[in-house]
Amino acid sequence: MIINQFLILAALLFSLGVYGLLVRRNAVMVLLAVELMLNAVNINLVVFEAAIRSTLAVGQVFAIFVITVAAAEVGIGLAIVILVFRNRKSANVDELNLMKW
Amino acid sequence: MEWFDNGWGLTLIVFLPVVGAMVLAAIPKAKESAQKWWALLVSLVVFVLSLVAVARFDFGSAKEFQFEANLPWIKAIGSNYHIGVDGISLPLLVLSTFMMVLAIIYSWDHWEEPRNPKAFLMLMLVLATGMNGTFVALDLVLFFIFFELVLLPMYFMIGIWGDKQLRRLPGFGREVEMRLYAAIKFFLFTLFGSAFMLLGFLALYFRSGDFGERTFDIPELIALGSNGAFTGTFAWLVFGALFLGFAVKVPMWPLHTWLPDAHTAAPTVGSVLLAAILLKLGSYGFIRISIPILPEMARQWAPAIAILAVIAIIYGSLACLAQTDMKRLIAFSSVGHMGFVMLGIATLTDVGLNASIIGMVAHGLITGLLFFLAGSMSHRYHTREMARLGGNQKLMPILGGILAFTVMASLGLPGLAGFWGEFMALLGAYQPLDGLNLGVFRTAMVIGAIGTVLTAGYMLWMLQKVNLGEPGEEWVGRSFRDADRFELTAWVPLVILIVVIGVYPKVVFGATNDAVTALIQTAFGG
Amino acid sequence: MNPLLVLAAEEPAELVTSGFWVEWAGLILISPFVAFLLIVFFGKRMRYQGAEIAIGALAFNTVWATALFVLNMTRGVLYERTFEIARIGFLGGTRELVFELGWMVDGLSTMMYFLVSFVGLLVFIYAVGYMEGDVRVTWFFAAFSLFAGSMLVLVGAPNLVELIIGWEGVGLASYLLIGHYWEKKENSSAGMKAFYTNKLADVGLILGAIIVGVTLGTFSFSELSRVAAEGGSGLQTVASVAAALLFFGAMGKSAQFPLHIWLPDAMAGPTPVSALMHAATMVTGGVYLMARTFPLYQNLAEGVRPAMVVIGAITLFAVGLLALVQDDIKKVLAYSTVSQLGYMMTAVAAGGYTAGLFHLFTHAFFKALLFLGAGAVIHAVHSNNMSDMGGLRKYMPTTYWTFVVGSLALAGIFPFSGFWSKDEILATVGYEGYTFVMWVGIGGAFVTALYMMRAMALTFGGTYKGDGHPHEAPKVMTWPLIGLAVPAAFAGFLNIPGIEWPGIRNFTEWLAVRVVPMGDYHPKSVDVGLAAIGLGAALAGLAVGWWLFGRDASTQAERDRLEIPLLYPLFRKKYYIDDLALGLVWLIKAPFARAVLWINDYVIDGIVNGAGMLTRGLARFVYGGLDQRGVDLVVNGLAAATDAAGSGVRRWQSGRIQGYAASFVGGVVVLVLAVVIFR
Amino acid sequence: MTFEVWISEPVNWVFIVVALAVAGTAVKVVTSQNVVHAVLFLVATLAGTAALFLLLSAQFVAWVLILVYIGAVIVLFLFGIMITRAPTGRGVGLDNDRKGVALVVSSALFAVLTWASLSAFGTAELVDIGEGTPTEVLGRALLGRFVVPFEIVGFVLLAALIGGITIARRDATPADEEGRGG
Repeated sequence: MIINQFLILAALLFSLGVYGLLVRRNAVMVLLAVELMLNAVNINLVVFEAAIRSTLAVGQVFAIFVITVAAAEVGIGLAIVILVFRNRKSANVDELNLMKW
Repeated sequence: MEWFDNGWGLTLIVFLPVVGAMVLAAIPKAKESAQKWWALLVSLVVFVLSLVAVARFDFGSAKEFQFEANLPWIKAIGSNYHIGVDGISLPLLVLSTFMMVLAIIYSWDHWEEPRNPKAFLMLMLVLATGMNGTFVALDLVLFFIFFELVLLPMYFMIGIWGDKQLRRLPGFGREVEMRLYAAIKFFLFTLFGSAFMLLGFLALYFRSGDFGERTFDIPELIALGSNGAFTGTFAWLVFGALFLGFAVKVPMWPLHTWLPDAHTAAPTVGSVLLAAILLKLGSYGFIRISIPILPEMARQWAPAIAILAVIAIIYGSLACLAQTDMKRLIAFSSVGHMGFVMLGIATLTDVGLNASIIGMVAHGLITGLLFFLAGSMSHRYHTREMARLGGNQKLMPILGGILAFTVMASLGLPGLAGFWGEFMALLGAYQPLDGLNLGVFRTAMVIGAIGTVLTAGYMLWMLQKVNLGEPGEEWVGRSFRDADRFELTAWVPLVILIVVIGVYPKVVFGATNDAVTALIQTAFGG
Repeated sequence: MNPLLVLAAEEPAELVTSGFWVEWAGLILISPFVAFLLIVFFGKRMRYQGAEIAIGALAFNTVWATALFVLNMTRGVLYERTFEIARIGFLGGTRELVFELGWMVDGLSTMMYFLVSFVGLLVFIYAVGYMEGDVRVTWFFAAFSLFAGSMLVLVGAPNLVELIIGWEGVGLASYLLIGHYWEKKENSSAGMKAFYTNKLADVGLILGAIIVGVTLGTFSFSELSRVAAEGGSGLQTVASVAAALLFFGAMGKSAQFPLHIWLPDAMAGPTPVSALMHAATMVTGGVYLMARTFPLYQNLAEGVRPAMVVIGAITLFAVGLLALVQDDIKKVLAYSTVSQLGYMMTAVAAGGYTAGLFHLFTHAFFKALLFLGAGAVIHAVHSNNMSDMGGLRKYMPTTYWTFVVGSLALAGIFPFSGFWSKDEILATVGYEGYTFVMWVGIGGAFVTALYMMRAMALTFGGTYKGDGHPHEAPKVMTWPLIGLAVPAAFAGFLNIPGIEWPGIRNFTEWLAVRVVPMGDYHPKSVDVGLAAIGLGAALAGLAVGWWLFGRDASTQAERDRLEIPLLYPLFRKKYYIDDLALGLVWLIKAPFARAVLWINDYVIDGIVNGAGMLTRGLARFVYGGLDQRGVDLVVNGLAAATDAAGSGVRRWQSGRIQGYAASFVGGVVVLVLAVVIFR
Repeated sequence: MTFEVWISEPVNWVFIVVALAVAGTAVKVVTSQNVVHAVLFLVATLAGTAALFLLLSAQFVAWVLILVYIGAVIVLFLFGIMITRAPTGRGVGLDNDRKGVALVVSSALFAVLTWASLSAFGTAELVDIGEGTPTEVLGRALLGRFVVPFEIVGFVLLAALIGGITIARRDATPADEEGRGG
């Protein structure tokens, strides 16, 4: 196995995540795409750990951290989506243009 | 008092207000009087500290920086936390702390809509930190930060509590709310200038590396500058950049157009502080930074500055004569008065610089008071149109009397504070620094002197329109509250100070003269 | 003690240079200001609404000034005391410019102290009666005290800067008091006109002071006099410029042609104000300044003196003529004041230091007297117009007799005070070689007598033409009239050439007490021939006046309206000389005087007003055209350009997060590529 | 290492199969027009990723991934979809009309990332993967060297929990009271 086979797969996943992030209208779907990107990152972390074999397994530890934080992010993100949906009767991000002056 | 002398005193003067603002943030919104008392207490403590500074100031060596602190701050770029005062900055520092106390007293029950004392007081305290900091900063980075810090609170003051009137402006398709227009104009203008100023600072910093360690330290740069370190096109451009930064703030013609809008739109206290302190930051920058660091360039630029200054004097006066809005007239008068300050600076003599400092102090007191009065009047009449006002002296004798007094002070009546700045600026222009073009400066002197006539012209005209005559139809039968105790508490000290400085200008010159003379000697070799 | 005083040690042992009276003389400069503050804060609660404080202060001053005056009469006083108020570096710190406040006591200022205090006291007392029931008596006395203080500062100033403080202080008081009835716009406008005209002239004063200060390094009069007396080698040019500028300043305050226009309008103020400020003291400030800086003109700036003489001569004659066609009694007196100031200025400019000041001294008494008399009349008939008066002699005897004394003194009739002072002016001007101007002065005497006769005749002669029953003024007003009539009649004896009064010397010597000798001319004896001519001119004026206006009460009104075509044939039938005289009078009065009045009102005033309008128009243009459209257009144009650019960029700023995210990711890619490519 | 050598290793056959599955399902995650399907495809992607982790001998992480993601997070997503009534059918415009831009940007990103990986690592091999990291090592690392971040992450989770509740909670409004009353 070479390192790059994993890395390129991760790059593919990340790019697909970006694509989803950009095209999806529904906020839940956007979060889904973000999960995809986080997953790509996790793959990288694990591969690098496998490559350098640190004594403390740093790569894997951080993968776990990423998973945990991702879980928290999903929780908060969905809560926000629900709140917005309740107020605007829609969860479509392109209808949320409050940032526009 | 050891602690006071080794930098803690000035540090407290500078940072106590902002700490006070943080504490103020913690006071619940409902407890309004607690907020006011706290703000007043903080400003009073700061003022007392500045008086302590005066008391402990060694006037015998006013040309040296005192109460200094010089600690490493941003080591990567060699910027230090270097503060101190000398005879030039001391009067301005005291003026700043003093006006802040009065502004807080005045605003005690004069709140503009949307009423929010807490936010307003917090902004004022932050503003105090910026102003005091600018006057004590002896490091270009520090100076720049304080100089810019002043912008934010003032921007919000104008933008939130400013004039909500709609106005059609040339170049705009739709009617604009004045406060927004003015706030943005103020911010953009100043930012435009300070961008150049920062460039100038950086250029000085990098060039100073040619003569040793790169430095932002003002005294060190002055030492370099007076030894002829900065010359040629480089220095010319640097002076130009600094000039832009400071000239906008002063403001000098033709960079002044933000001023009438900002002053007119700002809430009363905002106008007062804007006129009394903020304008001085620019002229102070000329004296503290531009001239001593780049003396040769100051010499080259001086005639241009003098010409712009007299244009401002005449132009400001003429513009005043065409006003219909009282507050706007007062605002425009600042253009003319600051013209005298700049004329004094342009002469590059000790007389001229002394004139400009006392001119700044006097303008701060007088125009500050005028804005207080204009604010109180528009508070009561709900209009600032001079055509509708009239007979104010009859409706409010005390307020009218103080207005008449202030108008007299503003037109430079001898024996009141405004006289010295004008008289000595003209005196300096008669005999400018050796090598400057006598023709330019003497013409400037004559035109400036004629400007004093015009000043009297519009000031008395305004007084006649507003104060004299019979009250207009719409005010007949209405009773107006004359100056209340908060207003009087804020105004009477100003009146007294205007008289004291007018009769005994040594209270200012005593501090400034040695410092100014030393500055001129270092810069131009005596 | 001032080392300069050694120079004046021509009169050893006698001179008073120390002692209580001179060392504390500064109190008389301060006391009116104290009174001002006391009146402002406590006046309203007092029995006479603060008048007692003002009078108290002036009484105190009068006592003190009289003491100084007597000291000066007998021995001469010379003292100067200053306090430093500012010391600033100059010429890079190589020199220092010292600003000082203080007071000086010498012959000139002693005379002025006395004049201001004494006349002021009487006018203040008079004002208690005159101003009774006025809308703001308290403020009136406060402002009047402010004036008295400023005037004393003006005349007591040991240097130019303090003089400027007093100078503009009296200007301020003048503004306040002319506009005392500020409810009416024309009154406050008159105040403004006075202030503006004076402020314009002050440009000259301030610039002159600056030149003196910079050249000498001090503003001190003593130093200026000393340098001038030594001949100040190489300073002639700069001294001439400074002298011309100072004179320009004096022209404003002393209402010299063509800057006299403010003074007649200043009559809008209450009559006591006109009496004290616009006749006796304030307007003499310019003459005082010329006298104070006399050595400068005498020794250094001879070049500007002819121009000054000419201006003085025009003022004394041309402006005096205008008094002939006035109906308002106060305006008659106002034009007369201008004319008399012209005499003083001519004299001082020609080199007659003593002559000019002597006229200033006597004029203060009789002109104040005339104004107060006019005030009493106005008080009685409630009108300023002489067409509403007439025949008041029998209703108001005291006023009438004192007015006559004043008029005769003003007209220069022997032996009243005006005769002596005017004669000395004519003699001096003649001696200095300005023969033509001397004749102008004689002509002026004629005119003076003429219009005073007219005023007397229209006011007191004939029959009463107004409403109601006029009555004599109260005692509080008549006593000051008598108090002024005495010196108006006899003050002239103080300076009869060739006569030395035992023990007190004479006026010439009092005034000569200065740090340097003035070196002016004073006649050693009365030139009887010239005196006769002057007196003759004055008597002729009186006679013509009487003949024109006083002779026949019934036709007086018509004749004053100058129905010349009706009178003219009648005269030609009687005397050809009369015809000639009448033609002359007609010439003087109808086309000439009215032309001068027209020039005054339309050309000079027109220029002032036009300049004002032009300035307004220019201001409108500058503001509306340049500022609001021009400069702002650039600014707003920039803003608009930014706005347009913003609108372009704005499509990117969709507010959609995904758009931003796309830009962000794209930006990252571009940045990475950039790093790679340019690495 | 040549392609022949690489392909001769059996483990890489496994990789190819898993990678294709992961990539294919990931594509479906971002393109599927059915919301529920998209979520289920994500499950598949994650499962594939877990398999990759096993290939790399990171058993613990793999199981964590399965437990946390597939067990918990995905359920959360499904709840979210149901609550927000996201369109669950086909062809209702789940995507916006800027696919072109998105495609360009993401392709460019992919190209850059790939190029970066290739130029950085070339054909560097993963050698001696062995038995993988024992769970003990991970446990010691987490509760030893990384105990502070670990606690912080725990705190973050707690904060997220509370925050989620606070944000999503429906405050009783007057209208609600009314509705309840009526």
